[in-house]
Amino acid sequence: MREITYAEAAIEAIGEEMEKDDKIFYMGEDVGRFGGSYGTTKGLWERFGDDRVKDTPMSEAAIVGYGLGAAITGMRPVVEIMFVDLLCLAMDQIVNQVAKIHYMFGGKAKVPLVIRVPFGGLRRAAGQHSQHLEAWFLHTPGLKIVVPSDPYHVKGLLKTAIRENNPVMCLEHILLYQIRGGVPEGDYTLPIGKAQIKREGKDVTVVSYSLMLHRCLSVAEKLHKQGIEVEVIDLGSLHPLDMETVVASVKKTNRVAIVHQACLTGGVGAEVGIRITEAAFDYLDAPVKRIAARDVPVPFSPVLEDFVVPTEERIEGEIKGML
Amino acid sequence: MREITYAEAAIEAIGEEMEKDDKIFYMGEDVGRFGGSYGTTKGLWERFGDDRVKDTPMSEAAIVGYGLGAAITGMRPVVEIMFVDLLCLAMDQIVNQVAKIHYMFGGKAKVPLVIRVPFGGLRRAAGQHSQHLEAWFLHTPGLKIVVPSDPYHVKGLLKTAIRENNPVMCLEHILLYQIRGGVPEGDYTLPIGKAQIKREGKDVTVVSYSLMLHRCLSVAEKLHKQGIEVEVIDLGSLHPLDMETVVASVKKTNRVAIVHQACLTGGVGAEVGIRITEAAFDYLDAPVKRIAARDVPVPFSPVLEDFVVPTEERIEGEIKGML
Amino acid sequence: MKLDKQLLLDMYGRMLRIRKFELKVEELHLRGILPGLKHLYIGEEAVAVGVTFNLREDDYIGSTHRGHGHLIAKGGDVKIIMAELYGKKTGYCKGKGGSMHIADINIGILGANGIVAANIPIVGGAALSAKLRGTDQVAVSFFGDGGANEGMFHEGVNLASVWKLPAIFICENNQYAISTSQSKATAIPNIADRAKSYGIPGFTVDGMDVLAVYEITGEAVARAREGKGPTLVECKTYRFKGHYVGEGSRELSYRSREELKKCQEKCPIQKFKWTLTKEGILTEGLAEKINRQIDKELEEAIKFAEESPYPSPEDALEDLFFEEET
Amino acid sequence: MKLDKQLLLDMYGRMLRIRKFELKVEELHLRGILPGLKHLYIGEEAVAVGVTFNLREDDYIGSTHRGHGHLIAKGGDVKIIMAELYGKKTGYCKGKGGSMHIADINIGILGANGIVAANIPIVGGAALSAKLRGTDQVAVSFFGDGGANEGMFHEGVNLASVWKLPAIFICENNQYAISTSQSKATAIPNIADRAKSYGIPGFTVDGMDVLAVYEITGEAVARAREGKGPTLVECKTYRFKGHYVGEGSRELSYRSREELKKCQEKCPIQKFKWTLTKEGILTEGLAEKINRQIDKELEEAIKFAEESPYPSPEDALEDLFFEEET
Ligand SMILES: Cc1ncc(C[n+]2csc(CCOP(=O)(O)OP(=O)(O)O)c2C)c(N)n1
Ligand SMILES: Cc1ncc(C[n+]2csc(CCOP(=O)(O)OP(=O)(O)O)c2C)c(N)n1
Ligand SMILES: [Mg+2]
Ligand SMILES: [Mg+2]
Repeated sequence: MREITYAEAAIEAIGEEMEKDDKIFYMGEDVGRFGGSYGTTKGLWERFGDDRVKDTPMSEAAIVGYGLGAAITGMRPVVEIMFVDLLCLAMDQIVNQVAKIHYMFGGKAKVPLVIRVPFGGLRRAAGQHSQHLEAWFLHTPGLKIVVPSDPYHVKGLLKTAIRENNPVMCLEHILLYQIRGGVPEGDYTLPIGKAQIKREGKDVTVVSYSLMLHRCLSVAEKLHKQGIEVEVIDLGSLHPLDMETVVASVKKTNRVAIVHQACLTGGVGAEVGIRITEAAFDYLDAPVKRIAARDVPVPFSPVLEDFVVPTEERIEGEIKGML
Repeated sequence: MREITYAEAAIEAIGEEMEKDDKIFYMGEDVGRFGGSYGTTKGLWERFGDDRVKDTPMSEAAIVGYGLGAAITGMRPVVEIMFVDLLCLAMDQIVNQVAKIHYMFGGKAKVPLVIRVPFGGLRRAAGQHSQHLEAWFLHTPGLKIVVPSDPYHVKGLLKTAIRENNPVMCLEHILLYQIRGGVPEGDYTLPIGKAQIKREGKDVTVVSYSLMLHRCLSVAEKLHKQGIEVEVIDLGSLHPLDMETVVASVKKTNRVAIVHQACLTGGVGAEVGIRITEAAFDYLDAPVKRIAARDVPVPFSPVLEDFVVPTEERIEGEIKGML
Repeated sequence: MKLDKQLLLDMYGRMLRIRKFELKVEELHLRGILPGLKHLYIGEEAVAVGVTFNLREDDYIGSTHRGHGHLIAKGGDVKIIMAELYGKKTGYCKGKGGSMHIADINIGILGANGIVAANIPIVGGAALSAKLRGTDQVAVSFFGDGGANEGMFHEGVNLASVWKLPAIFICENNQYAISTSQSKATAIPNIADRAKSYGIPGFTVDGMDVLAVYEITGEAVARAREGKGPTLVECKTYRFKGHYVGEGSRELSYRSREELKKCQEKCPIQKFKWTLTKEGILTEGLAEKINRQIDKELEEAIKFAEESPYPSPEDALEDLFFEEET
Repeated sequence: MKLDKQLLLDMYGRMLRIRKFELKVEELHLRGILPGLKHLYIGEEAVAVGVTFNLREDDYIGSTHRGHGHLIAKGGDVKIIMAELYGKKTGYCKGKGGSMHIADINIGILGANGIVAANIPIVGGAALSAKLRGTDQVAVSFFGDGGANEGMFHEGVNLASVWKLPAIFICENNQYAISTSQSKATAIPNIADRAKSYGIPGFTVDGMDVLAVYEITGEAVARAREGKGPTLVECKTYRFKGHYVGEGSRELSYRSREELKKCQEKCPIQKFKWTLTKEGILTEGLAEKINRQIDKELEEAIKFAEESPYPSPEDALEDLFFEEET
């Protein structure tokens, strides 16, 4: 299979869908000719022009609100918020409107809206450009959330998201955009709400997603050389959460760690962890382990940020400590 | 001790602090002569006038941002957002600014700011006026959060919050404003971050806060008559979380339920639950039980809302099911 | 009068229907029959009617917390609205939304909205959608003087102006946001002046005069349909009742009985009735007939609502996501 | 020239210090020495200097993602700024903030800010604080043409106008928000016209002319100190470099080499130098002396930053909350 980057795969998904369905359009800040601040839309404007790839003013609440208004009146917008921290400026539209309208209207409005959001720390971008806020949306009924971890994944999940008649938030780690991987040409989709076992193992289950998944895989490889077999699961979606896959693995390994880049307290790890405890209490040989960023804003200096975000060393040490 | 309402106790706390420190002022929508949409500030304008009790335009981001600007330049503002769902409009100021500035500036700014927020469902106010968003702020390093459950509690905690040199969010359930309870006249404070055992028991621990605490207490009383002794803990603060008190209780009872009005997934119950599991794994005779609102936006019709929010019957049934 | 007589009578009837509906809602609420929060449109009827009578069924409106008037004006069915207010399964939202979330996308009602100013970008998006789909539909956003100070007003109107969208922004300036008078919340007398920030036309009109509202918004709608972009229209109006049903005497903390009385004397329905009577379009007999017709409709609406079933508790778990019918 | 010669020379020196600082930052970034994101102020120096030379040390400014120029203009210490950019413990934020969060409350710098327009309400709050404390301090907010389309601009300026606060809102209109030209983001040519939405004075000034900026903001500051409320000043300027260091040729997707070249010819520092030279205030010798002086300062700053220690990893856990010293 040919290899392309994560960014290319995402753009390919959007481009293919836009070719097929002229109700789809894209809008956000600097997504047009500039191609997106992180190259999220490179080439789309050239193919689809101003009408379908729209640069907006700096107005995050309006971007989401306009997307919503277009979605309930027959269009299928994909809107981009430049990075996740800026969702703070659009929370009313996302949480009070987008997520709730279908329900509050008694099922009478369809909301085929994709909210695409680059995110992620480790870029030395400090407290306001490095957050991982996915747990907030897990706690917001009415939104689906995907967190694709590789090029194949992002193409398939974005296509599904674009075809969904429900709001889907797609969180893409900025440090993944340049990774390469095999991606089929043409059409395929991946289901939202399905976790993947990325590596099998019998000693301990490690659940992760997005960038941290890659750290987990690399740790698993190291541990394998030390005779420890780690089963690594990529959640892929945060809503719905595929607990079935996770719980089945835990029932096999009896030990589980959850690894994420968001800070510990109130993070996705708490929810996944407690659900494991609920579903597999008698199978657990040790408490569920959470490995997450420390509970501070993300600091700027590399020395500090590397201490805050889980490193491979930390992940490795913590997993060994569980055995 | 004389009995006053929760609203009166809160106003008394603010009034007493304002008398003592002229750096304190209050601002929000309709908090002046009108006395607050939910009566949160009744009488303060008459005592302190326009300069210190300020009606703002409808501009939630500005209310918080102005509070922050005043706080770092020598004042001690208390700002009110009319109800919690409206925090969605001020999330950037709260999360990206208020919570982070002390840290991002390397400790060089003091942020003595109280954000006071009425909240809570069961008022038949539907999806946009009934949310319980506290879990988001638990996941936001840099904020302290209190959730006082009775008149004594709110007076003592608000006073501490106002004297703090850090941002404190005070979440007050609207359905508690009219409950009465004993409150000392004059000065006293209660510590932020300290849970209280509201009722002792040996069979099962129930952890709750705010309005749901009252439902738990009433269920505990019913169960007592059936020979089941429930230990009821009021968290009181969500940051810091007093896990010591909770864990000590769980080690005694070996069973624990967490009850809240926020929806289940990603709620405070997940964090408290997983921390209990981490700290008292070997003491637990059953998985931590979460009793929470169902994972939908809050519906309007009383029949529906009462199904979504934990009722005493549901709480009672769930607790019995654990024994 | 250049306007068609039947149109004028329909306008009158629509205003009266709103008024009488709201009075019923007030009564039912105070009698403890309707749960939840209600914000009445009484006094402001000329705005909703003057605006929406320029619209087609396939045009869009976005409404507010004070939405009943807009919904009825745009053609919402009082029976189904009433059933929703009762929390019944037959209501517009199957009892899930209540007063602040009633919507009927089929006739272009994009919903009442409990968050002030939130409909502005949503309506902008509907206008964008119309433009992208190549229709000549227009989209109208209603919001208050208070709403005009929210950030979403600024972002929403600006974007519509930049993209020259077929949107009309109707500021219902009833002079108060709950207790806060406009003069305490903005340093300018006319909110229509904010149009200058976006390079679009802005007009201030007497919102107690349905014909004035009809005329000026008619021009705005025409401009929008012709692709000439958005307009901001400020309608000076007044709410005759408290901010919400049950506010009671608290309103005296921000407005005097005298002020209230003086403004109530400018009742838009009375005023329009006089005009129509003077012009010989409305007779006492006809007025009485319209009146009775509305009473009957409302009686039926209440009966429908009362006889309708409540949703069953488990219905709460439905409608979280749209499920493909297969 | 009515202005004091030394003041003029100081202004010139300050502008040059900003320019040379930024060139160093660019170089150090491109050499891989400085981590993180940087947005350079090159081309816009006349704005920060023209504005802040009207301010006292105890006045406040709120800055942006493009903050180095504001910080240096307000008296920030280049050594400590540079140390912060290196991520060192001796930096303004002990390495916790980096380029977008540098603050020095002691000299009224309320912080650079990574969220566009977020400083507007914060600065408004500082102005409110000054008023409540009864001082005659003023507070200045810097933001871009892009920032003027954010909801926080609207809310922040409106509130200052209603309360007549001693705030000055400086829109640095460099014609682009990243790649989006002002004409694609607003339908009006002059952002200063938005002052009309708030009933405050609004002025558009040549932001490449430090004396023009100085004069007009001087009047705004005087009005603010006298309790006459806020002013909106739009400075038309241009950024000579990409949006961020490392943008490279991507800028050609939104502006042409010709446009860039034409604008760079209007260099505010060159222009001011000519004026001062023509007036006999600046000689070649003096200019060279100032130049050398700045080079020396910057060399020292880099040396200081390089020799400073990194924070230790565990320092990351400090400063989450202010702890009372006991
Ligand atoms: C964003 C937001 N802020 C505050 C509220 C609470 N609230 C509901 S209605 C209202 C006043 C609205 O005033 P205006 O926009 O003038 O409309 P009116 O009620 O006068 O029709 C307020 C403050 C809200 N619902 N939404
Ligand atoms: C609220 C917000 N939206 C988007 C961004 C991403 N971003 C950073 S700078 C910038 C452009 C800012 O333009 P302008 O306000 O004109 O300032 P300039 O960069 O031209 O100085 C954008 C879009 C941000 N930091 N904050
Ligand atoms: Mg109003
Ligand atoms: Mg700019």
